[in-house]
Amino acid sequence: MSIDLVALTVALITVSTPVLLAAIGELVVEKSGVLNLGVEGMMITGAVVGFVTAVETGSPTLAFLAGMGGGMALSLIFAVLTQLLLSNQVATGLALTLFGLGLSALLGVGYPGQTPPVVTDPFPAALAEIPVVGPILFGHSLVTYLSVLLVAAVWYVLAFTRTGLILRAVGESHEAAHALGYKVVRIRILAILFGGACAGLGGAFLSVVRVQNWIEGMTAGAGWIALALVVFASWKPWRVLFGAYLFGGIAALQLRLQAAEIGVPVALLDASPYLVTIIVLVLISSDRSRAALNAPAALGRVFHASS
Amino acid sequence: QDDPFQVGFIYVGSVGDLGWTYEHNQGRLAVEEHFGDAVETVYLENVPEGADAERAITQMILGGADMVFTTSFGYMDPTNAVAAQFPDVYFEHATGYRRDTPNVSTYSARFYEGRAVIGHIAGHMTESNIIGYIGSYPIPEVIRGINSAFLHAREVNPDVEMRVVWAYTWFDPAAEADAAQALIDAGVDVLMQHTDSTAPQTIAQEAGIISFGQASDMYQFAPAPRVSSIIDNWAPYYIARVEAAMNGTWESMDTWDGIGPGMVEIGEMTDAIPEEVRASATELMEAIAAGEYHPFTGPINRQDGTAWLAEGEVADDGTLAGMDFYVEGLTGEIPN
Amino acid sequence: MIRLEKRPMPSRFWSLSTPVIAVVLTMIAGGLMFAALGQDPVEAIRVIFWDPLFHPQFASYSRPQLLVKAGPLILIAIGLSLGFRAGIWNIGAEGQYIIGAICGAAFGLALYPSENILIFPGMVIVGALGGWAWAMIPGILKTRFRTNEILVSLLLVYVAEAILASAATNWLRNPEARGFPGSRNLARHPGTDNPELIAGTGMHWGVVAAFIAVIAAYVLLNRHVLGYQIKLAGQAPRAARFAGVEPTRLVLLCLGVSGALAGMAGLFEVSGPAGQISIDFNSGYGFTAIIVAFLGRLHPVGILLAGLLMALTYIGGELAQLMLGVPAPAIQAFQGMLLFFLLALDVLSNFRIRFGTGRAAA
Amino acid sequence: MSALLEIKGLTKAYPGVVANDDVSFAIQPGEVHALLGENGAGKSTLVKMIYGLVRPDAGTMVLNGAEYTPSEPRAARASGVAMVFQHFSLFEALSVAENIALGMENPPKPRDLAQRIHDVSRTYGLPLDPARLVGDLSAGERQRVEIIRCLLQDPKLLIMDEPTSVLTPQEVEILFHTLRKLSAEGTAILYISHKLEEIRTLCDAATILRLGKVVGECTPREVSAAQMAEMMVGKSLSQPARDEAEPGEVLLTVAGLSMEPASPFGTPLRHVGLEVRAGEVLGIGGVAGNGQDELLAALSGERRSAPGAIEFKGAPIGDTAPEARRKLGLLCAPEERLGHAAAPDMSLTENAVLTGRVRKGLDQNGFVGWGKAKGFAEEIIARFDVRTPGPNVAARALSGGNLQKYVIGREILQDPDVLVVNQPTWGVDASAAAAIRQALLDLAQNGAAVIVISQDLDELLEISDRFCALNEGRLSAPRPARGLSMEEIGLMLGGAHDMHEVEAAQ
Ligand SMILES: Nc1ncnc2c1ncn2[C@@H]1O[C@H](COP(=O)(O)OP(=O)(O)OP(=O)(O)O)[C@@H](O)[C@H]1O
Ligand SMILES: Nc1ncnc2c1ncn2[C@@H]1O[C@H](COP(=O)(O)OP(=O)(O)OP(=O)(O)O)[C@@H](O)[C@H]1O
Ligand SMILES: [Mg+2]
Ligand SMILES: [Mg+2]
Repeated sequence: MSIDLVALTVALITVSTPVLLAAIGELVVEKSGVLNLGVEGMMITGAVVGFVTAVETGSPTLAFLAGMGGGMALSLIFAVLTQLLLSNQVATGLALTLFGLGLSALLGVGYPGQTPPVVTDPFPAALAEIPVVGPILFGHSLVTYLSVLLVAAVWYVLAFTRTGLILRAVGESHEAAHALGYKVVRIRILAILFGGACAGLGGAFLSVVRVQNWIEGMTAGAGWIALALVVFASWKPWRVLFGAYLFGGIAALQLRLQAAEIGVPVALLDASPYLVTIIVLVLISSDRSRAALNAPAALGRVFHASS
Repeated sequence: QDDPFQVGFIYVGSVGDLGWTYEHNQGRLAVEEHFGDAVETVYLENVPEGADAERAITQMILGGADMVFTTSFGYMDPTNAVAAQFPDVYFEHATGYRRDTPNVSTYSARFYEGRAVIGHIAGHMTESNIIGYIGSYPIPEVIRGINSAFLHAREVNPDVEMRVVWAYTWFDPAAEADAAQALIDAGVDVLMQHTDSTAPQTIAQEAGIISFGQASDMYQFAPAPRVSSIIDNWAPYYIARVEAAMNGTWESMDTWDGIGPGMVEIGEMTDAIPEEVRASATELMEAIAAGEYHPFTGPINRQDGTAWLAEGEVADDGTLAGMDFYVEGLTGEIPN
Repeated sequence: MIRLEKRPMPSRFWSLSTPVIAVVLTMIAGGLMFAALGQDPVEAIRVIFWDPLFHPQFASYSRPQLLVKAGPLILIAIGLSLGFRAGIWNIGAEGQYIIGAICGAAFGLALYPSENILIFPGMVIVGALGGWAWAMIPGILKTRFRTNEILVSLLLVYVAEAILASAATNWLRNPEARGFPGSRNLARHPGTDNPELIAGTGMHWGVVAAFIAVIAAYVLLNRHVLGYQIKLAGQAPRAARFAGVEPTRLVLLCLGVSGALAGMAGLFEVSGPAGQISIDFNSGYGFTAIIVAFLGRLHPVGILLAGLLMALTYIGGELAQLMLGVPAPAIQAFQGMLLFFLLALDVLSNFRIRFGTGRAAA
Repeated sequence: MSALLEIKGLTKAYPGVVANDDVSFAIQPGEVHALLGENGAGKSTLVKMIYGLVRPDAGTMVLNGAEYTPSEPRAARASGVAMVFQHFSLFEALSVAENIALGMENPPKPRDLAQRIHDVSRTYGLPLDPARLVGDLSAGERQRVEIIRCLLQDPKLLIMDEPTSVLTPQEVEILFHTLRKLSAEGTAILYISHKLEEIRTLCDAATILRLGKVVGECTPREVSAAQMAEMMVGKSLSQPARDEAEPGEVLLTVAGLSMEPASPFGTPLRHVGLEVRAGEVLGIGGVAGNGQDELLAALSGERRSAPGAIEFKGAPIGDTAPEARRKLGLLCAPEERLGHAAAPDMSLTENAVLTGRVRKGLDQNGFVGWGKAKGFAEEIIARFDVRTPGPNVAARALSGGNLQKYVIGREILQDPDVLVVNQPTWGVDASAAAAIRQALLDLAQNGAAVIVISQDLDELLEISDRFCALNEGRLSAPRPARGLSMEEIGLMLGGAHDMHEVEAAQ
């Protein structure tokens, strides 16, 4: 039995969207020099807040906005702790994940099994009927298109605009940026909030569109994958897209290999997305000069303006 | 008689999972309702099966529990270990087989009986002649279910094939949704699952195919895609066992109940199923419940073509409990 | 306006008192949360922090359990802290813990049913080697190809989980278990068991190892050249190279030690409290240990205390679920709050707070 | 003529120090105004207040007749004040154009900006490629980036904090040419430098600070450098001296040493060869970023080379580790005090162990004897007059000069056979610098070989026996230091590579 490549492509895009959203947000955060390991916590909070809003209001738009708000609210805790109170970013991020998992479960009591409103796709169904390109290009939810647009926007802003330049400068050397009069802490807080909003939107997409249900712990490690993708992509937006689709693609492919009863050891297949990611990463990072150049030099370092 | 009889439950998941733990918690609530003030219940959710279980059970007993239901296979050794230390407390361990001390009982449900019924429906309903099955882990319980569903689908539809995807999780909505989508893309038009979340239902709904509820009724997806379900109903057993413990008739035993005693239920069959299929399925269900028919009745060959059960021979519980092979006609391989 | 002013030296007073203040603040904030959930806040706080230690019914059982729960956390966190101090980020201890347990258990099971007293020590060694080897993967990739160790060690957790599932359902499965998943019970077989050493204390070999690790790390960091080099490499990598520290060796050493300790912790768990390899054998110790390491400020004694504090909130949290019906997620959120306060107040030991006339800016 | 900027009673206190105490003076339009003072006198603090980075505790400023209270650098730039920092405020991973855009309020479109960079660099003779990464530039080129960043904004007042410490004499010429041109166009320049001769040739007026207070004003052309130095320090300084001696046996030989840089922004070493003898001081001059750090790393053992590329007393040591070299008697003191020669957050005692472990026997079987280490630290503090409360203080709590004395003292007290120092007196005030130079000379006097890598040519001429220059990773042949003229040295340093820029400037 063969594998339907069109269906595989459609599936991998859907599978990858939540992770892609979270990863592109985290990329911006890291570009500003901040390492937020709390992506999982922000995603799951976005998932629950988005789902609850969807059920209560019946409006997917409000649900996505609320999901973003939920992620942002959580990221604000991180921002205050790391930027104003100068706490350790690694530990704070991990604590954020722990807190987010607990909080989301509390907020979501009574919602598992509720049915959210159906999110209509932006393109008419007729377009999606076109062979091959139809399903791949026109068969997705609005947020999926948004995620790709967001990658393009982040790429454009980082590469071509002054805002992006300042953001990169802050992530490169906070002392120099401060000396030039840029508000390092303020810029970083905004970046962290943006990252929170993206993670929250990713979570809301997961609960409202992809699974259409709220269940405790439903992000199941997606936030960690998002973090991994940013490093994997060596902080380049389009590579995040590539990485997310590669990862999602392998995950979708391995299930299809099983369904097609192609005799590959399943236990190995189960681990394949992780193994392939590691292998690609090794290939990328052994290319010496480049990777080092791209990592924000101030990543994870605490900034305190003394003067 | 001032102190109420305290019954504790140890859950592997959260009570809101709408699957395995949810149904056990329904059983707990039924106990509360049935006994009123005479019984008090407590529970611990999300108890990991590793090192934490023993402590959770012990603390429950120190807190006053007179009887403890440990509701996951992984609690087998901790349950027996704690039971040895508290001979006066009654222990009920779900899906296990070890009863080291006289105060431990084990219980499980013959889900394969239910799987036979939904397999029967599935065989009738499929038009593509491909049925999809989402497996959690390749363990006897799951393999038994696959075999049972397949045999009864084949019985009514000789052209039927079954595709199995192993999700390697009991509960991960996103992964289950992906598995469902993969099966649908492979041409499946009837979906069964042996994982606990409702995510596959959602995917089935979108694809316009039919599916079956698992562990709990998942009735919110009726009438389609969920056309029926296989429900774990622990309430009658829990009530009976608590009753026995309270009036001193409790004994260590192994219970493996199926449709007959009501431990396994078939959820309402919706109108999406044709009248006559509903009738034949009900007939099958009743035959099983009455003990007139065993889902594993020969002749059945193993996958490799060797004979397993001769004509009219019925599988013994020992073989069923440890089932680690597919029956003839299944084309996949059990992962190792 | 409030400003922070860096202290020339970290304040001893605040280093010691902030944890206490943080716990108090957590009690207040957590109490509010419990009140919002309809619980009696004072009672909930008492059950979490007091009862595991002093409740007449529970304490005699819970107190030793504190050690059982804290043991692996401390053992892993000590290993991680060495790397963290040197700026080497192993966040895949969970994977090393799993692989250590699998390797050690496999060794013990291969010799089953022998009861030779050398088997258990052998398992400990093989477990440590397993964790070490698993940690060497990110180590070698980092030193050879400059691959980011955070990422590789993290991804390998998922690979280890896949291996665990296959071990539990297949090649380490108990042949007498009628096809059920899970290995033989190591804890119930003389020769492979990691018993409670003194009845009623919770003290098993893993806890002993944790204490030894604390002392060894303390000596290493305060007295030994290696510890000095580890600190140096973390604080001033260039100075470390100047002093003669080889970064490659340090990366392999730190990852290796943390992997070996995590693997050992896995082995002690699988042969003791957990008893067997099962599909869900791991329960997050490897990740929680990262938090413990930072809460303890990467200091061995701090880690000891932080491990015990974490264990207390786990056990107290269970009691709160049992006795008051506080939902499990509330406990998780509560732990998160505790961490936030501990981390937030850390600022006091390194900075002076100035309430300002706006005298200085920027 | 009304003043461009008038400063009245500016005061700024930090915990424990009053960095600026009631400072008043005025700068006229088109004037090149020098700000003089020892390290820590408060010069940087003062200009940071003018640039809006630090807010004064008291005092006022008047710019062009209007009250001037910049709350942030942006406001200062909007008022026509621009600044080139002492420690560069550049981003290595960004391009020249991006770095410049970051320092401007409303930068034009990238293409226009590139054009303007091109134009300005033409006009002022400061060639620069807008597309290059700053990390790839030499220190002189980096400074050009900062200067062009300022010039693009047509500043009325340009502040320069120690701009020449990283430049070759030729580059200094180019810079002065640029500054004079600016001044002629009416831009005032506030110029901070420790190099008094430069100030005499360039500046129209000078204000001298000591301990945060204005202690004098002068017209630099009319006073001698020695007079200005005395005003700064408040006392007269002695010249380091030593007896003449014949050099002894060869202790260290480097031959054909080539090495790729460790970082993408480093400089490769190319066929470096040298030889030092007992009792001799070899001076290596050169502009920062021409391979000094790499040479020191190769000698200290931080980077390894072919075994035979470096020989110590005849034995190949090119591939041995730093500790082994120390054991033999080859010691080094790198340029960067905090983070390289010493760990900032470690105490002086701990920092004593950093290099002193082997030769001072500070450990036994791998266990550090902290008592011994403390004793060693105390010895350094006492012998080298390190001003600090005690050996338990963190290295970063010491002032630059004191830490430098500690670092050099730590190596000298280990009785090296060969000592290599990089920038021994960088940013160190005059009296401390004199003490350090004297200590190096004494060491040579006692039979050790000393290699001094420095950008301070006066220093090198003062203490070296032989001099060679490092340029783009190549080392020139050594020449006897006595009798070398500044012009000759300039040519040795710049080599041919900077000549076209000199031409362009003329
Ligand atoms: N942020 C700060 N916090 C505390 N003290 C400071 C700070 N900045 C400067 N100082 C102190 O203020 C005094 C003046 O420092 P400043 O940097 O202005 O000196 P300087 O004249 O520029 O010295 P140099 O020649 O070394 O550049 C010094 O004693 C310094 O230690
Ligand atoms: N950013 C800062 N924050 C806090 N304290 C500082 C800061 N900068 C300097 N200091 C303190 O000011 C004092 C002087 O530091 P600095 O390096 O400016 O000395 P200096 O006056 O230049 O000394 P030297 O002449 O020896 O180089 C030191 O005690 C240092 O700790
Ligand atoms: Mg100074
Ligand atoms: Mg200065």
